[in-house]
Amino acid sequence: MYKLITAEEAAAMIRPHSRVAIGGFLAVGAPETIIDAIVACGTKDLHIIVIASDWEKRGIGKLVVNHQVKSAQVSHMGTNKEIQAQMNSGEMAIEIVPQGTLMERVRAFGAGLGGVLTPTGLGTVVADGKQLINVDGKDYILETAIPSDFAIIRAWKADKAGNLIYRKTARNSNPIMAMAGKTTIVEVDEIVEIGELDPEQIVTPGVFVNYILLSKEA
Amino acid sequence: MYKLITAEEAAAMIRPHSRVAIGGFLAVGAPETIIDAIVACGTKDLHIIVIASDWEKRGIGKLVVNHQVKSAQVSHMGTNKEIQAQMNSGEMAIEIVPQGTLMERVRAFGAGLGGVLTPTGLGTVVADGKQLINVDGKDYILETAIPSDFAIIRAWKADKAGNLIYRKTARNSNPIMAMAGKTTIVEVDEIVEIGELDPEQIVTPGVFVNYILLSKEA
Amino acid sequence: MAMDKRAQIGARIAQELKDGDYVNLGIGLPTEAANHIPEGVHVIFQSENGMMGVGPSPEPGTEDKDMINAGGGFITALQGASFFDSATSFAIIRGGHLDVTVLGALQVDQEGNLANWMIPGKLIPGMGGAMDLVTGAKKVIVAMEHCDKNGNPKILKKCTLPLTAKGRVSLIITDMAVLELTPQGLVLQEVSEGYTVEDVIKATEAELIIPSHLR
Amino acid sequence: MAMDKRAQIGARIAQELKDGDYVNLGIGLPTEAANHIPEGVHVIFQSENGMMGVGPSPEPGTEDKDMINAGGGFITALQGASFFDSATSFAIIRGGHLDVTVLGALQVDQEGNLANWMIPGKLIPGMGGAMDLVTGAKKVIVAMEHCDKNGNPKILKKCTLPLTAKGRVSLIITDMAVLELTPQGLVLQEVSEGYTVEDVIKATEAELIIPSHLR
Repeated sequence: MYKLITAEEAAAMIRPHSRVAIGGFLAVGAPETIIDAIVACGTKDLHIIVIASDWEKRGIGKLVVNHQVKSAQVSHMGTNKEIQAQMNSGEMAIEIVPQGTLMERVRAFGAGLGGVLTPTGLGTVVADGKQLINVDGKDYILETAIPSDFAIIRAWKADKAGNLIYRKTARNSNPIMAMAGKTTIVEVDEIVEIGELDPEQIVTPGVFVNYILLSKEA
Repeated sequence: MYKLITAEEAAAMIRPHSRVAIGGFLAVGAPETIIDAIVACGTKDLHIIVIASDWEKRGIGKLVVNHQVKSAQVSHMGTNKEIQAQMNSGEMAIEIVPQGTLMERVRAFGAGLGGVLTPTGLGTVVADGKQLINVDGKDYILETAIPSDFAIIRAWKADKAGNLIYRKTARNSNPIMAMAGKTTIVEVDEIVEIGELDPEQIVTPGVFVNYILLSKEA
Repeated sequence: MAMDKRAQIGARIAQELKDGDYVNLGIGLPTEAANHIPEGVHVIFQSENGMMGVGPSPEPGTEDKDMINAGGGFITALQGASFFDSATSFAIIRGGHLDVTVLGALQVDQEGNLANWMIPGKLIPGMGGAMDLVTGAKKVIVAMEHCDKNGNPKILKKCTLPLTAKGRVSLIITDMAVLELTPQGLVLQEVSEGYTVEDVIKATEAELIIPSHLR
Repeated sequence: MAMDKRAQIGARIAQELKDGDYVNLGIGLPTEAANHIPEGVHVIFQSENGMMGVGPSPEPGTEDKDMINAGGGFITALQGASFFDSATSFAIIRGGHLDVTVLGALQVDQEGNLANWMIPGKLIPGMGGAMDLVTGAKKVIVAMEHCDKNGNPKILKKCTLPLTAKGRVSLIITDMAVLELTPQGLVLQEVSEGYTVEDVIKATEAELIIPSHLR
């Protein structure tokens, strides 16, 4: 069962060199309140796992601008010049991962799998140095699970059993990241009574959730 | 977009040696109307992919009793003496697959993956003859995707865009099997107008659905 | 097994379950634990076909055809329940998100190996979800009668039946005793009323470590 | 690119989309196709962040902060839309459930290879979902200006930039021409008004097969 905490308490759990999977897509569905608290903490040398690097002033871009990120696994950085600059200067180590592969590698960790075989990236630099495995006559790249210490995600509503629902395209990577944290911290707009969420409608069951805090954006 | 068909038309598509993934768990959520039509057709030499062998008179047990199944990938047969008898006599070839591994292998096929690495079955007969792969110091079994020609599944409601929702524990393997058929045929209790299902609530988007028919059980 | 023995084992399992734990109870004897959860302890039960928040059996006549547990028995849903597909259900199990799984056994051994899914040449029901549960749950408890119906030990030096998983069992609860798997070996932690340490040793093939509080 | 050229390419892409198709349009030029779907043809658009049934841009002032497409632009949902997580979205894409994907290109070659995600030493935005889309969609259409802004060919014998995927492009639609990848090679299928076959050949590095109807 989850515990209710503050954003400051959440940020304090995350330590230098923590591996942090962060939900959101181009900052939509990003846990901005938690990110702001991590920025306020100033914790450095983070490894982040994100779909996109967002913008300088929104989403995980704020962590990059504040020089708190040492390395990242990310699929798209086109909206954030600061992350490209830090990559080019060698300040940040970046592994660029195709978006679908990233989602499967994160899901694999959350689901206790060691990895998946995907055709995505065959014949490209993404395959460099990776094992190819042939199944039924087709080649696949062995892509290993991406471990994370923390998942910080954003949901719309939680009930008091920790069950989560999301809002529209703000769902994106959040349910996948939620599965993958050894510790999963969720920022929500609202916490409702048990029974207010239809059991059929729940996207992330409370079993994946360790901590919940209220968004300052809500 | 899906087409509306009859159970007889669905059954006629399935040919000898077809590989058929069938939804349901102990016959709850099983597409009984389609199964009955396949029994009426008498099509033989089927390969089926199912969580459990159900009962002699319910679910896929009916196909087994009617000697239409040549081989199966299944995780549990404890409720069906006929399938055990046909396995022991050599009439049916059975691959017993741990339930979680079965779900991942079926999902992998639906998701275009060649397979997954799982720790389940390590040190047991399930690992026999399979490749072991070490990731970050842990061993995993390479389990390959299970291909299927058809998925036949049961949902509660479809809308006219082919989006599906399920009812309670009748959901079980159905959304996973739905992803995995080259052709996916869905038996539903009810088809509702577009807009009647909340876009947030949809479990299987219509993109996975090729044919829909109305259940005779509804 | 006599009802009082079942209740005794169920009550002992229940002591292992902490407030807020997510728990999967195997078919048969393990489900007895649900009847013995202490007042004030809230445990959330999973059914691996795709549900969290399983409630008690329905009153006769109120069964819902779409509400069954992994054993095929009718169930109800508690407030706060959720439904999900079987792949998600096993992601919960395999991914280490489940606090406790309790299963029956044909055999268990002093290395924490478990055999509970087939007897070659006799019965091959399949492992269902058992291999994933034993591989993935944070704590694996075996609950069973101490000996088989012929009085032969089921707690062995080494399992002879095909394994369900290797080295994953952490606790064994039987009608005679509670035994814990430790890095040093299998430790006899408790002896049930009516039995002596010597009774347990005699009914067990595995080598037992007897701690000072039982000597 | 001039608006009329964009519209022309968009209209030509739209001709490739059939009633009932599930389609993913890449950022930029490909989105132009959505404005040219013929009356009576119902195409369902995916946004790979996790939505099927994308509708037109919202009226100014009615934007919903939680409704964006893969390019970050505000969108609306049509009746029959569905939301799902990004892993499901890419299961749709990689699993071959998407009928058509339309993407821009930096380079494309006569073997159906596509390069559209990085220029070494210059710009490395990342491939986002492009590699999965090109690998998984049933039909991959490249939509772009025939030449780069310096007038150099983008349709090459062999791509020189890092690839997005190998041998997966089936159709190339540009302001000058429509070209089809076939087992025999790259076939020039259509030449746009105002251009000759020779113009296209001159603007293309790849070897072109010129079918009889264009000779």
